[in-house]
Amino acid sequence: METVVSIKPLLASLVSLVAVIPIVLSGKRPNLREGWTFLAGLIKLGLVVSMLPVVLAGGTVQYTLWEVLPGLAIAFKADAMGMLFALIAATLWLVTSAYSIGYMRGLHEHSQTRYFSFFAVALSATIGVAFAANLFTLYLFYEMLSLATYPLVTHHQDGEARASGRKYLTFILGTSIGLVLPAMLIVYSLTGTLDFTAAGILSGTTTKTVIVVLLLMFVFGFAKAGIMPMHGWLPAAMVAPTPVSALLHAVAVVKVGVFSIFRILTGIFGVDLLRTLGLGETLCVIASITILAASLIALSQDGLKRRLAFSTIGQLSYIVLGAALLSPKGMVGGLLHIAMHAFGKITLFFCAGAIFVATGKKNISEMVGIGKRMPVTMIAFLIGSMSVIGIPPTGGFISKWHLLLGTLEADQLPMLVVLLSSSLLNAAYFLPVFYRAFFCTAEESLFPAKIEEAPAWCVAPLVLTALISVGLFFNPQPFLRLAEMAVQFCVGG
Amino acid sequence: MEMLLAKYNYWIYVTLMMIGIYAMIAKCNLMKKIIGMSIFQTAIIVFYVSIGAKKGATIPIIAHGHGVAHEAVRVADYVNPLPHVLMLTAIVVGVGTLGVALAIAMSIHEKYGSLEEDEILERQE
Amino acid sequence: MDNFFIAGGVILLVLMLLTLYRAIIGPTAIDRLMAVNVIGTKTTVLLIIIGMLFNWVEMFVDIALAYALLNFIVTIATSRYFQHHKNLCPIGFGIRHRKEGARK
Amino acid sequence: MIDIIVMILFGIGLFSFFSTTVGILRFPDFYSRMHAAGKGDVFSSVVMLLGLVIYHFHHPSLDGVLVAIKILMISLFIFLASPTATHAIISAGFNSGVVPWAKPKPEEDKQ
Amino acid sequence: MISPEQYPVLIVVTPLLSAFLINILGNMDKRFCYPATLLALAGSLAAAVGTLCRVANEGVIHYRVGGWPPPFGIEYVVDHLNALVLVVVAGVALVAAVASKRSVEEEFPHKITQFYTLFVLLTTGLLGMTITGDAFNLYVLMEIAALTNYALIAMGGNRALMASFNYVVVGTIGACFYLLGVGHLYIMTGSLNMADIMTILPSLYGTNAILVAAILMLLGAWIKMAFFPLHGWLPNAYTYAPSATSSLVAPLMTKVSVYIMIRVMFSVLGATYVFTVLPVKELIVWLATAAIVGGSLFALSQKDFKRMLTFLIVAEVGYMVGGAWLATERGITGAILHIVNDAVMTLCLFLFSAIVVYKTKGHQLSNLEGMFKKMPLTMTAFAVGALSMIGVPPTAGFFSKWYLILGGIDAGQWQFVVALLFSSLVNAVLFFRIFEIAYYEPHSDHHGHSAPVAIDEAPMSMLLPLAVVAVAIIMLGLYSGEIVTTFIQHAVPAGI
Amino acid sequence: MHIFYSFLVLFAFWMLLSGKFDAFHLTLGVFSSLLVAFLSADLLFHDRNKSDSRRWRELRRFIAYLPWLGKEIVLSTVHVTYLALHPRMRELIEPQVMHFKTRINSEIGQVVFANSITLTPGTITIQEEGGEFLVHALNRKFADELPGEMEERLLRVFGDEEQANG
Amino acid sequence: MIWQFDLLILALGVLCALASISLKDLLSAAIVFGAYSFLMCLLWTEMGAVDVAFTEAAVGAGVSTVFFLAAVYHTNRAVKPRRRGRLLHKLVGLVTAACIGLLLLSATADFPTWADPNSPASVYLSPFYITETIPQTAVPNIVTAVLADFRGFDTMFETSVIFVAGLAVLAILGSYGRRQRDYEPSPTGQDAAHQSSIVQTACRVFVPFMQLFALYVVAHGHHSPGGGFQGGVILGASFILVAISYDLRVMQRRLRERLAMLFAGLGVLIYAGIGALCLVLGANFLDYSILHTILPATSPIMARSHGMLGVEIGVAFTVMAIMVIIYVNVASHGKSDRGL
Repeated sequence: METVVSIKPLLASLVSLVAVIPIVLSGKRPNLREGWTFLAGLIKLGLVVSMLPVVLAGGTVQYTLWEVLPGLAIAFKADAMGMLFALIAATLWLVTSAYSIGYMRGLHEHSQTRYFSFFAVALSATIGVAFAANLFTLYLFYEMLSLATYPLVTHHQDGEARASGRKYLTFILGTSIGLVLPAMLIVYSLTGTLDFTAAGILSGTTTKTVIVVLLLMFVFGFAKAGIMPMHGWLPAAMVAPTPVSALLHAVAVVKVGVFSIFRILTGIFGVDLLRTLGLGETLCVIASITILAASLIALSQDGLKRRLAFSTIGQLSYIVLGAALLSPKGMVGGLLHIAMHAFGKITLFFCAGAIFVATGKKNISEMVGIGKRMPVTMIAFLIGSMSVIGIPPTGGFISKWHLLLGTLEADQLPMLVVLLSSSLLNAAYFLPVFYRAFFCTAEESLFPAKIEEAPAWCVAPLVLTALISVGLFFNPQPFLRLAEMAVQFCVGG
Repeated sequence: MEMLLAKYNYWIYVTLMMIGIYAMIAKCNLMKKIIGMSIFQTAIIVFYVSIGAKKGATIPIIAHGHGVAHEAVRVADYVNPLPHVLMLTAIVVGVGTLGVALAIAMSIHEKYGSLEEDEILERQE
Repeated sequence: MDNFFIAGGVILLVLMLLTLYRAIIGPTAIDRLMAVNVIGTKTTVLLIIIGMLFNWVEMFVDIALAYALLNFIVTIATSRYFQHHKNLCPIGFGIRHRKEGARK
Repeated sequence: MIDIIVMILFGIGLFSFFSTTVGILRFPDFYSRMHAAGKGDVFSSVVMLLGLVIYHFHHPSLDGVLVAIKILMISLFIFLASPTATHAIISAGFNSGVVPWAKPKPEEDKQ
Repeated sequence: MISPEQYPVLIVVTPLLSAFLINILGNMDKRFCYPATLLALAGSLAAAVGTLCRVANEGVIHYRVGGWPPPFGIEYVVDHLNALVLVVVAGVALVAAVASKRSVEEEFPHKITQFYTLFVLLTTGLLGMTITGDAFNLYVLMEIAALTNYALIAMGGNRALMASFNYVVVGTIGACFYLLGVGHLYIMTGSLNMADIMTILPSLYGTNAILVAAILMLLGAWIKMAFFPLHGWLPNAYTYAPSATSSLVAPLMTKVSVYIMIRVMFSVLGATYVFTVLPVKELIVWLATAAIVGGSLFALSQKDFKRMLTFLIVAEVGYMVGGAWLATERGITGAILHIVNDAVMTLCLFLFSAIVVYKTKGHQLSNLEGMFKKMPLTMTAFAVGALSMIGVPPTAGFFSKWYLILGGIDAGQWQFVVALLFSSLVNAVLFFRIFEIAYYEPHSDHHGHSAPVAIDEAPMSMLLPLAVVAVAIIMLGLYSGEIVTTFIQHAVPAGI
Repeated sequence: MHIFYSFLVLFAFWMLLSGKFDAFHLTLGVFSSLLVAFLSADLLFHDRNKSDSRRWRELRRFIAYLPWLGKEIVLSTVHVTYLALHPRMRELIEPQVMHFKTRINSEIGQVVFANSITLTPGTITIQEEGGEFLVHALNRKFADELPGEMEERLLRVFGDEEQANG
Repeated sequence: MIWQFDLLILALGVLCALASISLKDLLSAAIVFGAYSFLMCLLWTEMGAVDVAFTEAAVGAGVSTVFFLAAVYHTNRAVKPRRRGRLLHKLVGLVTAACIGLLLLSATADFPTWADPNSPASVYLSPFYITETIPQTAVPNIVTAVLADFRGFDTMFETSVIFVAGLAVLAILGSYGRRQRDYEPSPTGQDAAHQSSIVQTACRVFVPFMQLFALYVVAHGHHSPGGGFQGGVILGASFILVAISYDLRVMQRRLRERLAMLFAGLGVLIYAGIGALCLVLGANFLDYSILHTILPATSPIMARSHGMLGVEIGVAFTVMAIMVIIYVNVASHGKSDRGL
């Protein structure tokens, strides 16, 4: 275990924040502006990747920026878990940026400069969360992300956007201020520190009741993870432009939520503590309720994006469930699912966006026969769905496999049942979309049988992510390696 | 009786202060409030000056060349000058506040044509 | 002799109390003004008496003089009031109208 | 000797002030009260101040003389200022229309 | 030349002397006023910073005015607590003065001289209140600050007049209560020097008179700071005050009063007396809780932007008073830190409201419509202030709240903790409502380009201070640790 | 010239007030008197055309007039006392307002006259406008006495030579 | 202290206070309040606080009453009889007053007996002032010495308070600084109402003496009661007397408002400037003893005495000017034309 002190984690986070300045300044010249975005994205990815060897070798990259108060520092640490997440985020930002260009220009959206700026800020915050070395830093970037995504969610600035923006903030800020902050303060006043450590910091400091309360506060407090009943913002936030939804649902926001929960469970509570107190089961129950309920609701949604949203809610709880199993395999599965779901879901959202750009349709019932018109998009959609359902040969299979193994390892057979039935449900709400798109008679089809895809800037990214999803099945490295290392580190290998 | 003589000054200052506070709170007329305010301030001055009083002492001006020149000054002969100094300040502050309060009251009257608090509030709506 | 002065002062004060009765019951503002003016003049005397009792009149004469001056100013200022506002009994509240209080 | 003179002067002053007070309280109208206030006031004050001046000559000295002169100055001021003030007050009353009291006679009912 | 020994007195004397010069110069040509004011306040700030550095290096500084030894003459004591507050007061005043130029010229062009003279004198009063070590001197300065304040508020005309009048009445009661309290201490101890009183007092702890003195002084301070049940005068006064006034008065007046309360608690009565002998600790924390909740709820119900901010001040006062009375080290640290942070935050918000008034001639919430489009930079700076009020890291507001909540947890005063969180939530609702209003301009269409809105930023003299304040909020947040370890931890009385 | 006279008068007044005859205080006195003389000489000597000898004569005669006035004051006090303490006071008085025109021309003379009327028994000056006097008297007797002896005496003080002798 | 007087005066004072807050006629209330102030002045003299009494006579009783009258003149004189709904106010007022009263009364039990020579206040700080005044400052009037030297800093701010008050009145009421500074010509060309020549003449003669008396009070503050404040107020009152007996315009010919404001600023500037001079010469702020280096032929002790005189002159300037300014603005409602 070597520890490298380097400013890289900070830079990786800052680079997109700094990029905001040239983006704003070049607001009048779109090409230059997007150029900056790409440049920043590349630098960011480069920085993240440059740390990969150290992390893969079992080391960490650490950097303490500033000790704000005694025992309360803004500190960064790139370890396996953070690396895993950062890698996903950095990669997907590039892809999403490319997609955004196609989508935004395709629809002639207003205020694109603002859009790209806040996008960059959001990414900065995401990487910050990934590399946070303590709860305080995590919280800081978590809040930053909440605020940066608000203008994105309400991009359209109409009444609907207003209502959902309000809902978004109510959930996100309300829970983070009302639950996470006090929980964090209580932890701090109990232990005097907020650093993430392998064994957790809470063991032996307080009673079970307090631990349970804290746990619940954290799990529900990180509302970005969408654990029911804190999921209400997610479907509402679907009013945002699709790249934003993609970002929210696949990359940044929700993943930050589950990642934070992961961090808390391993770094603050510690697996051993949770295990001794038997809190894993409680969490499992909470997660499984969300999984099933969300899947069922998703079945009944007609809006494509809404259906995807409920799907996300369910999938997120897979990750939480993985963590809650407290078994190595399960946790690996959970972490892997962050990656796999990200690539799968982003493909799906890109597809939804591409459909909207090309046809202006939002509802599934209006998409009969669309496959004939946009075959590339819809095939990518199929791949994405397969990944989310967990059908080989897609990455989703790998993570679900680990999760299933985890339930066995933890002797949680009911969870096995939950996982399997939920997969069935997933299939039940995704495959009909595909079916309608392709398998219909010419009369039923609502679209002329002429191939007319969305702009190339839209299609290329979704093809890419779909391909990555497939590729991850065959070679899940480095994510698998990172996940295993992270779990090994926390479970006390 | 002993008690009465020993402390009556303090009691009376309390009485004056109560009158002042009552006027400031209960009176509707702004001028009355100002008068109450002045009474209140005077009550405090009574209090302080009473602190400075000393039995058998004369005013705090040293009898310079008044028969007892340059002898050792006997402390017991002179009342405590410090409260007097403080109260000079308080009086001046009082008149300052009075001036400002009157000016504001006059502006209010010019604006709303009344000095009665409730009427002014009505007319503000 | 001090006792005599104290007694004199006390009598003066009691008489001032009586005068104050006029100042309080009025009935008109100028009646009060008159009474207050009388009280003021007597206070000047009382100040000198207090000086006598402190056995050090020099220090009190200035105050008495200033007092007399300012009492005069207040009286003149009040009388000035009536050269513009020629009403003794402003409308809106009841003064017990005596014969002499009646308005022209 | 001086004490006795002072006492007498003081007594006169107090008595006239007493009658002034009684006058202020008893006289029927504003104008007549003004008579009491204006005249008795000056006289009683000046007399008492004179008494105090004389008392000061117990120990004649330069300081004592100066103080006596100052007290005289005060009485002079009262002597000049009081009638002026009386005049100011009564003219204020007249301006604002105080009607002089008249003996309640049957033929003067027109008021 | 003048040695660093003399810095403490220069902090106060520089603006004092300048005030009269400004008045004289202004009578000749009113264009002199503004630069002269800035110069004076900058001088004061420089002296304050110099003093702060000396305090950091050498510890507490005593300065004898007139050269007389302490209990007899007046003494200036600059310790770790007030060195900090001094810099804040001087700094905030300078920034507010810079920003005042346009709104003064607009709101009362004929009274520029008077305004700036009063402005500088108000600053002098506040600085003097902070620096003095003499209980009575504090009263005199309190009155200077109060009188200037009345006048500055009343200059707003119309409804400001009645507000100002109420303030005069209430403010006088407050100041007189303080004076009476000092009188009670004086009659029992015979001294007026704070440090001196504190050494004499322990032998008198049991007496009723000291109890009454404590109650009176605290009541006085509470009235001045608009602590919850006594806050009635504040909202109107600050709402209808001219904007240049409110951006000076709102950040400083309540904070300095809180400082005075802390000074009275720890440097006159003594922490032991306040926390162990007086049986009111819990009660006051409950009142503070009520202040926070009440202030927040009232703020929520306002349609007037500036009025909403004033109710937030009421809530913030609850933070500080509650924190100081938690009687835990971290609570007091939080209260002191919040004095600093809140001054800067409030300044930010009121500077923004000054800009709003200047640009739109009103301070209703509806005046803010479309602001993000029209003045993006201004809104960004305002957003920083708003986030700080909500308590989002790394802005300053988060850290003081952090300490306050920790203090509440340490003291086991959970209701206070809950109230703080509640008020954070309410602030979030409030400010995001404002953001919403400012963000959704009424005429935006669904897609495509809306009519381009000409960017119409505030004039530089208003925007620059606002930006500086916004940066300061973040810097204060980042440097909170430094502030706490260098200054505040020395200011918290030992043995709590 | 007026300033100089004012200065002299004021400086004398200062010495009486001060009672300190060291150089420091006298210097202060000189400065103060000069200042006030400069500020307010026109108030003290209003009528600039009056000759110095006339001023002097008026002052002399005015002082000679004072004892008589003193006697009148005593009388008036006695009278008021008598009235105030008389049990049936209301029957004794018969207030009335009367007016007359005086022959005194000088302003200061009229003022002294008015104040003298106020101080003497039973009469008070209500208004005085360019020699027109409005006087309140307690009863007819006093009203009838005016202007009477007092005017004669004051004419001797303030009147022109021929008036005084005539 | 003479307790017989004390008791009676206090009783009178309470009566006056009660009367002045309950009278329905504001003019009468102001008059009675003036009497109250005069009685308070008497009370303080009787307790030995001559300087306080002097100030109260000048400021509290004299000038403030005039301010009150002027304010009443420009506003409504009658207090409206209350229709309804004031009961609650009265109740709140009574309860608050009673609570505060009880609180304060409960404290009096612990106080040392009134006028006890051994009370803490009398034995702790004051002996220093009493014994050290002459050796350190050569000023017999201890109050002046404490006021202008030992606690000179307080006094500087006190002067500033006065300055602030004047400025505040100007800022609230005044039209000062506006372009239309010319006096409004009154319709008839001359005031319809003016004081009778009797009053005018009497005042005319009094004014110079009054001014000299004021200067005397300032100059002799070291030896007898009085000083800058008292002298300044009387000086100001003399101008007010001109305004009352003649006209505001006549007064303004002598002392323009602009000039008065200059004086006011100058006065405090003199005070603070002397303090700053000490600072520049190397001593602490307001440490007059250092002034002996620039004053010819004086010892540090005499330098203190002279420093105090300088300071008192500054105070007098300010107080005089501000009293005039407040009067002008209050009496003419900021128009500075005709006035009361």
